[in-house]
Amino acid sequence: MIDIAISAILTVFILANIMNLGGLLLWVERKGSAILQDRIGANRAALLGKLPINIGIINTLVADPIKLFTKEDFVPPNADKFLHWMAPILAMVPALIAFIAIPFGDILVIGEREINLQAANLNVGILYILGMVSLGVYGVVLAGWASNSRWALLGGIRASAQMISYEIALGLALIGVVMTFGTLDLQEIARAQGHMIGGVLPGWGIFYQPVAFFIFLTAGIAESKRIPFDLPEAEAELISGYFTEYSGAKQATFMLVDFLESIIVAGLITTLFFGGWQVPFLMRDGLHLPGDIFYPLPSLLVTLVQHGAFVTKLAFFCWLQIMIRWTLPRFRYDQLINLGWKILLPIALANVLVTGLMILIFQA
Amino acid sequence: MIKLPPVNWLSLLPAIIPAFTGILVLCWDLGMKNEERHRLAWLGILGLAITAVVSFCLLGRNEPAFNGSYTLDSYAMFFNLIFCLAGILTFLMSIQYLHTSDIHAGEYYALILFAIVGMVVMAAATDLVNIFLGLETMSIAVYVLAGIWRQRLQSNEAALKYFLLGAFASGFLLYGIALLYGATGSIQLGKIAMHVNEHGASTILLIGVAMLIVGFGFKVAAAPFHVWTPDVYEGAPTTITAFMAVGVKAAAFAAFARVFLHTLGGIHGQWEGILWVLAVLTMTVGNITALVQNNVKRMLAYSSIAHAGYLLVAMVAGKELGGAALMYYLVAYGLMNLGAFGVIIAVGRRGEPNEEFADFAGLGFRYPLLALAMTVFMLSLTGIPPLVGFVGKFYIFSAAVKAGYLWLAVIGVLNSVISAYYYIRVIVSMYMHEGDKVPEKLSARPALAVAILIAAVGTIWLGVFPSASMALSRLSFLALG
Amino acid sequence: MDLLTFFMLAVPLVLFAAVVILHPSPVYSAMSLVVVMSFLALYFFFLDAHMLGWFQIIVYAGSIMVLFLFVIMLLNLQNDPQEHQQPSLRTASRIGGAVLIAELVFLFSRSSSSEKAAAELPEGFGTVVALSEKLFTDFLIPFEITSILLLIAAVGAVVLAKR
Amino acid sequence: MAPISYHLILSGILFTIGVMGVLLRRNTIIIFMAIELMLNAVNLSFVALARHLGSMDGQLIVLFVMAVAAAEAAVGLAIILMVFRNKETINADELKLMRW
Repeated sequence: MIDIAISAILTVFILANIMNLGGLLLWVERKGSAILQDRIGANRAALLGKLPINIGIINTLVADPIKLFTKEDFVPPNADKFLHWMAPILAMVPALIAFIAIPFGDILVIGEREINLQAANLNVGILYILGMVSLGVYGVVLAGWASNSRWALLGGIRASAQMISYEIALGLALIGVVMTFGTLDLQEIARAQGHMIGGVLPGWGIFYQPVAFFIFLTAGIAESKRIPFDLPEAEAELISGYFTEYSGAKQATFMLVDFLESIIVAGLITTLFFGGWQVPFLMRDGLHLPGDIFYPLPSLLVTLVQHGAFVTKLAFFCWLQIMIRWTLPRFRYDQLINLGWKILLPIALANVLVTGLMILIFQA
Repeated sequence: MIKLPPVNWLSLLPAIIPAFTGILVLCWDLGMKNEERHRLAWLGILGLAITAVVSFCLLGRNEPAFNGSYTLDSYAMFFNLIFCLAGILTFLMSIQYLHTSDIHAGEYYALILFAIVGMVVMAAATDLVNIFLGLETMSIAVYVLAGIWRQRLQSNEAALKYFLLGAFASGFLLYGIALLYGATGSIQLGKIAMHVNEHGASTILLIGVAMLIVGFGFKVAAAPFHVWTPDVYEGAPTTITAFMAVGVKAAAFAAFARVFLHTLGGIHGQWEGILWVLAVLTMTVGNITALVQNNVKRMLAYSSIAHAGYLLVAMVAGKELGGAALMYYLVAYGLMNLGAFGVIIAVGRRGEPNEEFADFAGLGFRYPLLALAMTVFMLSLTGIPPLVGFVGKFYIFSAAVKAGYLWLAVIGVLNSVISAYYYIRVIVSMYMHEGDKVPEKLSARPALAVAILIAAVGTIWLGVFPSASMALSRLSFLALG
Repeated sequence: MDLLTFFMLAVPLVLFAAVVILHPSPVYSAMSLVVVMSFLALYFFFLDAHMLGWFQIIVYAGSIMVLFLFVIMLLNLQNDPQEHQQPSLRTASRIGGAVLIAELVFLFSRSSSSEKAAAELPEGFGTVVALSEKLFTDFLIPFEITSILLLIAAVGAVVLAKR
Repeated sequence: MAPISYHLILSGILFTIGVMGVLLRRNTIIIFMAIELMLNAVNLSFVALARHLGSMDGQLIVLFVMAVAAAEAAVGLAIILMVFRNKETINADELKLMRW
């Protein structure tokens, strides 16, 4: 009973934080892109109309959702009403619940009880997340089909082709990681990255699987349909692709899903390639510096620091994706498909092969 | 770390060689010009020849491999020889056919080789999973091959029909496998046989057996599961039709006979009735419908249905004689049928398939050798001594009589008499009718001539001296043990 | 799996399967099939086939059905027109279906009277480790054949669909 | 505990629905989906039987069936696309260039 309660609390904690982070990213995207492009950015919404200090963060965080949620919800004539209504939900749910498999800390000790800081302790976490990612396609594709608009339909077709193509590279990159760590459990993978290579280099996944990292990053961005892979919504060609005919809260949902997907990608990259919640030299009982120097630390502090490390890494990779978005131009559609099938897929396959060879060599 | 089991490479060799050749073909095909593609065929022939030699050398061995899920035995090796024969003749004919049609894909040759891998696996599988996967490997390759002439609408349609009905049939086959697994608790043929011999047949097992019959019946084109056959055979490229009629049918019968005659032999009485009816239906439907065809290719499609019926007679007869007759007849059928399709290819020209009966009018005067070959094949298909078709039918019907199925044999003989009408009709139109449809100059390449020659010589040789090959097929069947 | 769970999964399975073959719109058919496959994944979880459940979601629901949906949208298939088919065939196949179901129910229920209890499950039944151990030992041959099969599928699909 | 016959009956019903779909519908994509439904029904029996017999073989077969289904889907949909390009229809009734 208590276990279930703890899981529920953790789930709510994660979902709340993720939603917040999604909103925050919206602000980072608007204001950050402005900084990147040497302009001022969102500055119209001011608190109470005319406050002298423009607290941009609060304004955007509050004003944007209010604006979106109070708009008229328009369903085009001859659209398939049921699927038009279902599509945002189908897009949202897999993206949201994918998070519960990502560990955001080691074990939290409260009194006698040890709490695993992971909402659902799935021993096949990677498969779970792959499954959710693959289910996420339906929302987008159905949105495109149900709108009864050719722009939306084109966006939906593009989205399905793109997501299927890149899922293969994504899965193959993950196979390299799984081969290295020998488990599908994300918490176990995070734990396995706690050691030091040669006493100085943290044993993070990126040092074992650098190629997989780049494939995963590329395929991940493509899966979340963000620039430079935002062909399904390419506004210059398709107005806004599969959600052209959406407005109000439903459109807000689609925008949120975009951000949620990039947070999943960031969370997975952190967990698989950057040690998850691991901090170099920090073990569960304290700090182990090279040269046998040891500072014991209280367990609660360690857990908090580790959680902080996870959030920092997560935030960094979210920011990186936004940077990429505002730096690179969009691909052409044939370039996108060629990249997926002719470059990423062979490299990912070769990576699996090389990983297997390395494992054989090092075990012999 | 999982420790890999010992791998019996020898037993895998007949499957590995064509697979490897297929991959080589795919690689070599990259950046090859259209007119150079015939070299791929020679590579494929080389690979298949090596496979045939290896299989021949392995005849007489009998060793289970991989925990009894795959077996290297003479039965499998004998069938390998049939597959290699079908493959080599198909390749020889393809050089000509791809030239006159608009198929420019090196994958064509690779897919044939991969289909042969599937067939080899089917023949050697002693495990229901391997049978299923071999069947699918073969079928999926052949679905693609049936539609590989993309510009031709009939080819498109043939691929679609074949694919849908084939997938439908594999659903039934798979359900049969599931029920067999449920009834006996194993998927290995040896264990299933032991269970069946000890406990007899339960209801679930019988439903499973019925489903298996439906699934295999589709693949061997037995009536009433034959409706796809004429359309697919007519629409597919002629070389692929020949390959399907011989290779696919032989592979399906290889698995069919192994499962039914060997594994389920203990409950022979439970399924022989169904197969009896199927055999009669198949022979009759095939022969009667073939009578009214005007297209020779389509006529041969119905004739292949009829021959599936004769082969089913051999299945019903069962035992040593029936099994050996089945294997012998598959060789005979392969030779004469491939030869007949070879002649059809020779008569066709670019843009003019020339497949109607009328197109054969006057062939006997312009091209006596070609017409002679066609006459040999047609007479052999009818079952006229001393050709191989006669010997094959003789063995089948005498096996049926000896096993106590007199009526089945009588119906079979009657059907053979009916079939004489439409086979002889081809000969009649070649020699008795004047026609101008036969082109002045046929552009037959030597490879095609070689293929027809091999088939014709085989048809005559095995008919005149049947004892050696009959003994071989009998020994191979006994190896099922 | 207890009876309650069984019926909670079986009823929607049958209903959505019926929608697959009866709905005039191909998109709705495809989506119902996705639902069927997801319920089957749940069903697999309850039958101690955890890995297969996830594979069911990833392979069937997540990849194969997306491919179907992609083709349906690419061809822009609208609702099927009123099926102008011989009514005799429709009736015949309906009756045939009903008979087949009744027959199956009868046969299976009859053979279940002497049913043995389910076997004791060995340690680690249906887990990744158990599944992969079997896959790379007893099922090595099928595993290798599958690689050829997938190669054929890739080559074949490209040959047929390229312009 | 639901006895094994319940699972097998459910699987049989789903299989029959799939067969009826193949026989009733004329849209080839829907026919193909009905075939997928049949394969799924069989998978259900395999998994239930594996649980019942306590042997993993049934689960492994399902794994291979999934691979086969994926391969079939790729080839089948390619065939359907090819037919649609050439004939502008995928209705089984309109595919009658050849008749017996």
